[in-house]
Amino acid sequence: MDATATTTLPQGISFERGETGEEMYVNMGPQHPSTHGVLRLLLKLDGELIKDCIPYIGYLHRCHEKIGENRNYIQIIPYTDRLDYLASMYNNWSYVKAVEMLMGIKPPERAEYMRVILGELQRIASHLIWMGTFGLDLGNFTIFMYCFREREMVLDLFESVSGQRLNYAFFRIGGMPMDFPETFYTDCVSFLEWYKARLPEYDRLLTDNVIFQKRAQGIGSLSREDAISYACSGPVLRGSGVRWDLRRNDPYGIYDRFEFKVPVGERGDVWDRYMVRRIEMEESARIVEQALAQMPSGDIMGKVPKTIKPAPGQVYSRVESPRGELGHYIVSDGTPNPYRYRVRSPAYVNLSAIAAMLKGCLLADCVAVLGSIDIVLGEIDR
Amino acid sequence: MVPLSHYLVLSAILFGIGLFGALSRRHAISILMAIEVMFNAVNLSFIAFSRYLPQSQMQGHVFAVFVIAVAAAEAAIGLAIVLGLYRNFKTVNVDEINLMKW
Amino acid sequence: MDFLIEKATALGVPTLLAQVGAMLAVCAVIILYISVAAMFMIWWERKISAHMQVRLGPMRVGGWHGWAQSIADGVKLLLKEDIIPTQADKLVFALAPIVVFATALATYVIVPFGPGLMVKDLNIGVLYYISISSLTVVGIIMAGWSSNNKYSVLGAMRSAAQAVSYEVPLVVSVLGVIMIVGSLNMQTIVEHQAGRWGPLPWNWMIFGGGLQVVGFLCYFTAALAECNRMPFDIPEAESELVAGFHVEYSGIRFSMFFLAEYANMFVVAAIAVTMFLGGWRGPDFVSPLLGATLGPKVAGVFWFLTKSYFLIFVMMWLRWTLARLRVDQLMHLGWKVLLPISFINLGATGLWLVLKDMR
Amino acid sequence: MSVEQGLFYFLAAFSVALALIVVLAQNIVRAAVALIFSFCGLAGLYILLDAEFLAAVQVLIYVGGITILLLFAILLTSRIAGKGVRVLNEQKVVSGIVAVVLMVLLGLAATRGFEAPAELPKQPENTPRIGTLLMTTYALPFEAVSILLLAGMVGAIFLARKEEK
Repeated sequence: MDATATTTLPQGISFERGETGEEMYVNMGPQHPSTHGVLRLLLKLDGELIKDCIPYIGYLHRCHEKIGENRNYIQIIPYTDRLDYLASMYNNWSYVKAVEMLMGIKPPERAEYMRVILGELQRIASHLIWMGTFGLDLGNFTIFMYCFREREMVLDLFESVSGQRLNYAFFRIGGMPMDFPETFYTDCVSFLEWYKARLPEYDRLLTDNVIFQKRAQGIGSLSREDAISYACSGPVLRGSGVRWDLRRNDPYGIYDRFEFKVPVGERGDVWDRYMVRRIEMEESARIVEQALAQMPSGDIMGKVPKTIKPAPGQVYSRVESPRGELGHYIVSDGTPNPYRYRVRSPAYVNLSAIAAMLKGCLLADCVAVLGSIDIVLGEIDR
Repeated sequence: MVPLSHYLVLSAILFGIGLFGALSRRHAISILMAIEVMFNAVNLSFIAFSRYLPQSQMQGHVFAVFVIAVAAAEAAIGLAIVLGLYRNFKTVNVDEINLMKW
Repeated sequence: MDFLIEKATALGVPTLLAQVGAMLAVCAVIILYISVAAMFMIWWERKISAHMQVRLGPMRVGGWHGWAQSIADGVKLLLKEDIIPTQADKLVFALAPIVVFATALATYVIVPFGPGLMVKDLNIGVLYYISISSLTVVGIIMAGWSSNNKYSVLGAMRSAAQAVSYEVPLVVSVLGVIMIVGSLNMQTIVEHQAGRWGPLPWNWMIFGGGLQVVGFLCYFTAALAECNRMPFDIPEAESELVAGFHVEYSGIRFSMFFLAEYANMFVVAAIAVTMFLGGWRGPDFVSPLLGATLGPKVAGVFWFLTKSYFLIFVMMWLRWTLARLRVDQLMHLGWKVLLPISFINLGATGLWLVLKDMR
Repeated sequence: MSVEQGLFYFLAAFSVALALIVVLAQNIVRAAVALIFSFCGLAGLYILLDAEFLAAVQVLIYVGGITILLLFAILLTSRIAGKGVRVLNEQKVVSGIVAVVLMVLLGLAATRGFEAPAELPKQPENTPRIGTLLMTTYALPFEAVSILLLAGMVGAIFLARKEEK
């Protein structure tokens, strides 16, 4: 009947045993409403205070990279959808860009604009889910339903384009498979109008709420130096005050043609990460508007050989996904299958900093910190 | 009407039980609980006297209130001591705690 | 209840039998009321939350707006297997929901539904409520510990800390009213709020009766914490502790916790109405229709329930708008904000009473 | 046997049985739970003695306060005794004899020593009377108790606080 007996730790893993003997070991997950999937955190608690934390991953491991080595270059595209299933467009994009770089293909301009529009809409959808679930983690259920309402609209747009709502597999090596439908432009504009009017509503419900502010401010801090040495990227890095956005610092595609702000935080706490994403939600809408206005006509598919057989070589391509730097590393040996295929998933790298963020937090903060990292287990476990 | 002596006998039984527990339990918190039982036994006789003796005019109730207040203070301090013991000795069994100074 | 006993003895029923019979009858009525009202409140909460969240909520069971959804859920919970974990302390595990439900039931004794309509008009009414409501936490700790689950234990410890710290501002904020009225009796408190206050037709405690607005707000906040409602639902925070102390419960035992939670909500609102919002007082519009004996009672019950359910609506509204506090923030709010404010309120009320006497 | 007598014997048996569980139970949490119900039984007895104010205070302070504190401390210092752990020390025989002797003596004193009055004296209403007594006759003890509580609070905080490292 010893409710606080120590958990037997797996072999090779050991917490330094505390002196007080009052610690309690809690497994948070893999089945837990706030771990956003099948993440397991082994927490050492002193009362409610978190003394140490070890994240365990691998419950969703699917041998993604090994499968990739046994498929040809085109067949991999649908698999990449399943990496970060909340932002599938970016997985497509990063992978397709890697193969294009490997083969020296340049997609036509219209295809690039389509990619930017779809990508930024995807960023909006992904951040909406994040905002909803983050509110849910901190106990606000209503924001979750509001965010899902807007996300559904984005998914409707995607459905009208690709026929799919979650795993699109819509990007092709060298361009896009088909053009936007006629209705897309008006639908997209009216969605953006509706969406921009909703953002102040979210602010009233969440951002301006004193309880929410108190819960988010000053916890889970990650210093600038730590964020860089943990190789964090995306909003986690920017929240710690590093102005690093691949769209700005390594402008791929046509990102140098758009005007947008790169928000950064100051203290690197949960609140800063929240505000970074909150502002990005506006900026993405601005980018989509600019792209819609500038959109040229023309081809959407470049010149691509019938069989995709890149010359031997290696390439690393990266895009700024909603979670950070999403990279694909491909080694080609001249056959139709990649010799080595590897994914650098931003959530995995960002998650590795959780122990540093959680030191000295309370159990309730653990949920907030985890939410602020914005993990997707499909990407972490691959 | 229940006679006064029945209440007093009940009080005596409870006091005896509490005394036995306080003297012979090993767990420090158990001892505190036994002491609480004794407090309650005393309170019961206070209130019974107060009810049955015509000259009392509820003075026994006031004593019971004081006993409850003292019991609250005793419990708080006792439990703080138990926590301190646990922190230093890793046990709360009083017969294992036999050092004068740690 | 006394009324029932009198009627029965007048009809020639032996006293003992009349007493036991009246007790059983009143118990049955209260249990029936709690079950029906709690089910109604659950359905209501689901509809309110749904409409706040651009949803519709239950729409199918029973036809009109899914009114029978809670009944269906209740039947389902009754028929479900009652799972007791093998590592649980079975006796304590089985007793815990009974303790929680019984205390929720016991607090209904002093709820004044209308003029003369209460189970027992105790002299120590308010104190009785405060002491009985402190029992709930015992059941919660029993549940949390006996489940032998770390989340349950954490939930139980949070709950204990929360209940102990919020009981103090709750009691102190109510003391202002008790000082003004000079009695702990619920009906006396309602009687004291009769009459008018200046242009307003209400002499309620939060208006002219005692200007207890601060006390009311303190009470309401502390009461939200007492019945584990948002933003103070950290003992059962679903995103942190899954469900807190009742993680391991299922079937009818779970439904007892659930009913008790809603029953507690109603009692808290009812006490707030009685103490601060004039109890069952309101314009008597049914007496011309029903006569002078039945009319005031019906009107009283109507106004009492209207006010109580309005407060419950506010509680639901808050739940679906606010985020959850953290444990340390909760303690901070209880000890460093609510308690000083309620003490100041108490002192100010005392001063006011003294000055009024001097005049 | 009237209702009152029946209730008295029932509550008395209930309290004594639970008090026995408190001192004999293997499992300390069960002992604490038994203590809670024992206190509730005693509160019922107080009501039989027309002390409803004290009954409410009993439930409020003992059940809602002290035993919650006890349970809290048990959960904090657990390594709760499992099955087969010795809960009584080697003084148990001696202390048992002492307790029984004391019980018998007190019982004899109670049954022989006091003449039960033929009928119950009238009692003033509970709450105002206690309040008046506390503020007049017993004002000094009242203040002393409040200082004791303050000192107890400070002491408890000091003792339970962890030393800063």
